[in-house]
Amino acid sequence: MKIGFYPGCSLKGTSREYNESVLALAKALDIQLEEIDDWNCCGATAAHSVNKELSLSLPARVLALAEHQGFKEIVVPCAACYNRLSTTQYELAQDEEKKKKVSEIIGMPYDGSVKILNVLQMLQKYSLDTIKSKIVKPFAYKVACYYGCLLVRPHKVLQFDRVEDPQVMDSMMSLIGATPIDWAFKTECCGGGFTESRTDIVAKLSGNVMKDVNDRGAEAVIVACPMCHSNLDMRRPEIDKYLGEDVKVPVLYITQAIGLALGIEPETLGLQRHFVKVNTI
Amino acid sequence: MSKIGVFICHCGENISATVDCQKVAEEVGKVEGVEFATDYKYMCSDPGQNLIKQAIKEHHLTGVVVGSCSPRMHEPTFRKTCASAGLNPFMCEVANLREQCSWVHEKGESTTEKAISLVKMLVEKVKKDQPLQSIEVPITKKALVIGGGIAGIQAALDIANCGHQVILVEKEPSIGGHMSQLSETFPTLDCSQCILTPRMVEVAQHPNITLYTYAELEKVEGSIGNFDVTIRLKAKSVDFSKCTGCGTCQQKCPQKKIPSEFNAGLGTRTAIYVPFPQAVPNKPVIDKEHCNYYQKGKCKLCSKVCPVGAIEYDKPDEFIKENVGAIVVTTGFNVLNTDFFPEYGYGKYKDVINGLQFERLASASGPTLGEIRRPSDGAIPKKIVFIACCGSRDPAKGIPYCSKICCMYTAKHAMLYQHKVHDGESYIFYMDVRATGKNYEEFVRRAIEEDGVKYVRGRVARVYEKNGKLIVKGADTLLGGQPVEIEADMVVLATAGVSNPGAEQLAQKMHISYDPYYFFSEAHPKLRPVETNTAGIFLAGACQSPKDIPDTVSMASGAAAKVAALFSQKNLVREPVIAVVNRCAPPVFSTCVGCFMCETACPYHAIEREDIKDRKGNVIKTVAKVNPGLCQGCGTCVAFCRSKSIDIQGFSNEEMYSEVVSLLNS
Amino acid sequence: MDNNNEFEPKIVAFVCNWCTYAGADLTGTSRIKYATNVKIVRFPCTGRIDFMLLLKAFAGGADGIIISGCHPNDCHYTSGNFHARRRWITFRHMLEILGVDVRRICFTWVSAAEGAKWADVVNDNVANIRKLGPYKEYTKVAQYFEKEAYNEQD
Amino acid sequence: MSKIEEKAVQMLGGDVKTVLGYEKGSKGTRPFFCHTTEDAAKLVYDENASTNLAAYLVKQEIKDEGKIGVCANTITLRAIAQLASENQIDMNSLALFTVLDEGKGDVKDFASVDDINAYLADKPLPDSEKYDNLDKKLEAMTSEERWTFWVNEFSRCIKCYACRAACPLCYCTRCITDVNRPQWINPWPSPMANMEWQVNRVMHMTGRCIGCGACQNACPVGIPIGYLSRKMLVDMSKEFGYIPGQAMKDGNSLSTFKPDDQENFIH
Amino acid sequence: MENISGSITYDLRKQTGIDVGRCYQCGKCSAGCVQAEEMDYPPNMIIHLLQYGTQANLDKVLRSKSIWLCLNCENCVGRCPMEIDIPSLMDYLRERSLNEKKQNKAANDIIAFHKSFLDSVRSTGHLYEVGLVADFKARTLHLWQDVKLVPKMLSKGKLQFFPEMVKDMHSIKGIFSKTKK
Repeated sequence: MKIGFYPGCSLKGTSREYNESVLALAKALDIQLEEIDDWNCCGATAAHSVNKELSLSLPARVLALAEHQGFKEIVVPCAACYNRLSTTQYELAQDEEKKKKVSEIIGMPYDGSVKILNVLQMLQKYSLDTIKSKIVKPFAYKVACYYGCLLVRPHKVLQFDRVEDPQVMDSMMSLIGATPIDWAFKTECCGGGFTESRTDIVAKLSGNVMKDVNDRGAEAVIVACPMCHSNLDMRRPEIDKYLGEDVKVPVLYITQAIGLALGIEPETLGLQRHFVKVNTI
Repeated sequence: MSKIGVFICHCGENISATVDCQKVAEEVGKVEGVEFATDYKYMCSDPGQNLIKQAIKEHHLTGVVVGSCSPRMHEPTFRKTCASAGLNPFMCEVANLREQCSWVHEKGESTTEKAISLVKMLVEKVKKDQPLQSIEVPITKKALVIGGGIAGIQAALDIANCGHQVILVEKEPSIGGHMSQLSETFPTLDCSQCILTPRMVEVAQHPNITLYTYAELEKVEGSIGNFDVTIRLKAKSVDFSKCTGCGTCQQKCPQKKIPSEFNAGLGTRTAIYVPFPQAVPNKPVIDKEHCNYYQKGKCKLCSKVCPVGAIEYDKPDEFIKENVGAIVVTTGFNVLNTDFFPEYGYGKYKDVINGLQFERLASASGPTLGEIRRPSDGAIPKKIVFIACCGSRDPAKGIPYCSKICCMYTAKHAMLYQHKVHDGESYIFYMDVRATGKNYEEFVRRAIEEDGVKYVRGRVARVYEKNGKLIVKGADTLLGGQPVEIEADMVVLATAGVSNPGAEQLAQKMHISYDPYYFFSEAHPKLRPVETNTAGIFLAGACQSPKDIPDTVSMASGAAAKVAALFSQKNLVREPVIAVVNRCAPPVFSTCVGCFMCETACPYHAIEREDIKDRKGNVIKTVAKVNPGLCQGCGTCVAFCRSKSIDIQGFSNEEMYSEVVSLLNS
Repeated sequence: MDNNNEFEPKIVAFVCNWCTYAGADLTGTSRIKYATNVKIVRFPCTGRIDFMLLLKAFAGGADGIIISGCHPNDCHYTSGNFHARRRWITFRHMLEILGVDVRRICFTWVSAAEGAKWADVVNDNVANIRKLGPYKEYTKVAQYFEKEAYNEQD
Repeated sequence: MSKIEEKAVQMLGGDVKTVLGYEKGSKGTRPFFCHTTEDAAKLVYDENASTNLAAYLVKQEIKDEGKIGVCANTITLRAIAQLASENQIDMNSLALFTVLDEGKGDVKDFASVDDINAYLADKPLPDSEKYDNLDKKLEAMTSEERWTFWVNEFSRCIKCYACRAACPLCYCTRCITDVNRPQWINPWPSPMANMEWQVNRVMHMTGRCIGCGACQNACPVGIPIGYLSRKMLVDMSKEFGYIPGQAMKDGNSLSTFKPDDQENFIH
Repeated sequence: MENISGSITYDLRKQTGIDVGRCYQCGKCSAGCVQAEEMDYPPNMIIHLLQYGTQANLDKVLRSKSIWLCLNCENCVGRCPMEIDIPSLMDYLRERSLNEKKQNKAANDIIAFHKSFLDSVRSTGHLYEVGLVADFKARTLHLWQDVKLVPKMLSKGKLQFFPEMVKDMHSIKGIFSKTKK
């Protein structure tokens, strides 16, 4: 059964290594992902910050496309996109009026039947057992699983894991031989969309996250969100400046970590694209 | 020809604000058979009642309809009024113009219209009303008290001291309840056990009190004055008649690591155990879940060491039946389990504890003998944070109501801490301080002014552990919601008071109503606080809502007084709302054809068989007969009887029929 | 709500004294507003409600009927509501066979604590019956010949 | 000497004064009260013995005759079982028997309601097919169509109460139609009053009706009232899980309940 | 007055379904808010200001930095005992603040970024990062910000120079024009 794939803009740009690793992993676990044809941007923070209707319509178009292209499920690796799409689906399900209006705006019927999965849900659903059997090189590191905001909140919309102290990523990491640490900033915000506009805030918030990671002696941070990644990785100089110390801990996408455990080449997983060097040996 | 008087009450403005009372009186006045109709500001007031009495006398009224508040409120009042004016009280009906009309509708035509038809409906009913005589039932002057906490103890003692027999049932191995777990009590800081244990002993020794510990209510039948209750005596595995309470068995029991309920999980106990040293009765029971013998089939150490051979393993639960006239429910409350708050890390961090656990730490009889030491490493916490309203006032994760006791016990906790750890620092995160009892506010002020407890106005968002400290992230709304971060050694959660598990089933066993949170409901929030809607069953203590010791004790004495008042009557006078099988002249005698299907329909086995005999004593026919003592007046048989041979007084076929017809014709 | 050109249905509610009647009182004490169309007839228990009274209500021109009592297991008389439930299962089927519009009879449980639920039950019903319109089919038959006969009588 | 005659003679020799059975008449088999051993020879039992004898057994004058022997057909057995469970017949005052395979087989005695139920267990209700067509027709109709159908049917009713008279289980001392305080059902015939009467009759029958169809056969204007009782009998026995046409011990489907009765229609 | 249509709190509820009257000021939102320190009014005070229902206080809110500093991390609503959806409230306030031209000066960069972002989506259907950054710099004149970053991003192949267009741009344009305020 083929599953729809919505990469979203970041995965086509700054976070293409996430895209690469997701596809590589899907291939290795033979999950058929097929990109939704002619998808558009979900509008992200910008849209819902300034224009409610727009913030519902952009994702609605994507979901409508998925429906027409006959997908029952779609996988959305980017936590921000995942959140926006889910929220849209939820809000339109609550309100028939809005639903009508929006499908009129996007100029195609929208029904809201597609099931939206984030990467963790995809792995949980299709390959928990296969992963175990395919491990060639256990990912034997002390890791801090960082969920951020958009993956788990708001719970009433996403219904994914527990809001406080979530566990899905942790259990997956232990599955591939890693030791997830118990730490305090699992779900604290990294500064999200402020990376350009308020780099100072991002430095501070991401700084606090990295400090706890460092203090507790984690060897890697595992994420499932391009925004978290670019803030913790690309903004490391600013972070170090804010903390007044050099934090060397690398930041990996969960797909990369699992990929490595399955023996996929680091290059295929796009590890070379990281700003903070990742030693896999 | 009926002469009916109609009296419309304004209830101050409660009714007249949305209903045109005068118009109602005028309109109903036109109805045939209505002799007199008027409206008045307060019908239930003295002049109001006199108005009714006068009208009855002057106009020789045969029936009365009062349009006022709900009949559940004042029907008895107005029926008494009629009776005192010589009218049969059951010729008086009350139309519900307040709760079910003026309070639920906006001012307007349709509201007044509805009021008129409601009154007309009851006018039609009164036309069909029959004068009835109240029923007298004998009372069993023995009371059952369920729950041996301070409420149960107080109620039992008060009733027993009035000279009545009392049966006290407690599900735990000892009486004492939550109060026996408390350290010192606000606002006087006297030691809980010092004031409680004498009462416990008094109960055990009182000639009028039969105490069943380790026992539960199984079944309740019958009604006020004559309840038949079945009590399950859980097998204690120890023969109390032999046991001397020497305690050898407990010393020898190999199962020593069982978390002690009495110490709220902070201490341990054995499988054969007395919950605490001052327990009443001070004799052990075997906890089957943890006993090696019951679980693995071997051990029997206790029976080997018992000097008097009191251990009896394979004795089953016993059931005893008792007949009682009244029941007092005092089953108490529980504390919310804190898994509701992962952000506070309860269960994850050893040093995050709940209020009850702190009581044990602060108690001289507790696991630390009264020293405040944190569970993780036994160190004395130098900085301690108390979080109020943990679960209370939180519809999202906990319960919406205020648990009432937390403000006070948290202040007490902080105070005790400061008394015991002089160089310690204590913070209380609170939203409001509700200290409304006598000397309560003074108590809280003392904690702040004399003991230097720091109150921070705001809720804590989360607690996490770092480098052996508990980082408490809160806010101070008095500083404009600025974040506050405290590195604490220990955190105490003032967890909400909630109803006991199993409260719902218990309520259903007794057919008493309960609120959405499974606290038992009083009959009237203001005027009947210790009664339930089921006559003869009374409430006391925290099973009705969380309350502190003074409130609990006064409520218990109140319930006891109610029981004593009930027992002081020779007979019980009951409303004659009961079913009756018709009788008529020979040769029919009764239209009942004696199919006795009503027997199976009756929840109270109130249907009996009566042989109708001729002079020679030969049975002519056998027909149904209702036992007025047993019938509770539900009317199920009436709706069921095919030939309409059974009817129910007060809700007769004719009455209900004419109500419906009138509603639709008006 | 007071829309004059709108059809105002007549709805009779048969409720038990201990749960729903008390619940409806609670609606009042909580000052929750609802439509005036519903009028309550008080019974000791749902077990008391005779199916003939429902027919009489329709015949008398009721457009809808609400039947409400204690939730299962909460009956003040232990099992009155269970007997009632049987009666309604049977009676409802009878009416379906005859083609009586059972959508016009609302069966529900409202406890003494559910003041808000009672308000919802009433408002939903009024809205519902409004959609269905007046129950002409029944009253037409009821009035045919009955009226004349009444007159002959008196 | 036929088995049935033997049986009758033997009974009349004992404490039985009368044997109620069937005899050959000018127009087929008809009920027959046999008082003497001589008459016993007239007793017959075959597939034409269709009359429901139970109707006689509830009559006081018959009861007064003391113990009575009854040669019962299936429908009579059903009626007797139901009446006995409703305290209308005392099984001890009956010597109840039937002749197996429509008179060709052996004589079988019945001492209790249980005996009867056991015997009836594998006996289907009589002539169900008779109702199938109407059932299909009505099932296919909309609610409104059914309403019009029945209103028209009932408008033909002349309130003769033949249905009541024919029913072996309509034995009330005072029928609800005769109750006038309140006047539940208007005495004069009119579509509504007629319908109300039938609703009552059928409701009163649920859990009791034995499906003999006597009501149907009795109706002079041919309103399919038998369908109503039968339909309710079948559907409700499914709903509440009892065997149609068999007597329930302790109460009937309306005077009993199960805590888990379906309540999908209650909100 | 909460129920009088036209009143500020009433409109709030009508627009967002949020009833600020439910808040009893426990402060848990602010306690958990990572931005509270940066904000001129922490979340609980925003709600409290709105509880007054006065135009003056509404303006304070619409002109505040806070509404722009909110990151919609959803921590507040996740922990709020009354489940008051502060993030959606913030969305609404931001939109309203823009429409009424009351946005706080200090928020210019943030708003500029949002605008550039949406422009990019309007013109390509996707977020075209290079374009976005360029456009953002142009708007804010932060010309030198991140210059060090660019070559590194190039070397890591993280920048894509030519925007990938949505084929059916017509529908995208439609969406923007129809939702235009």
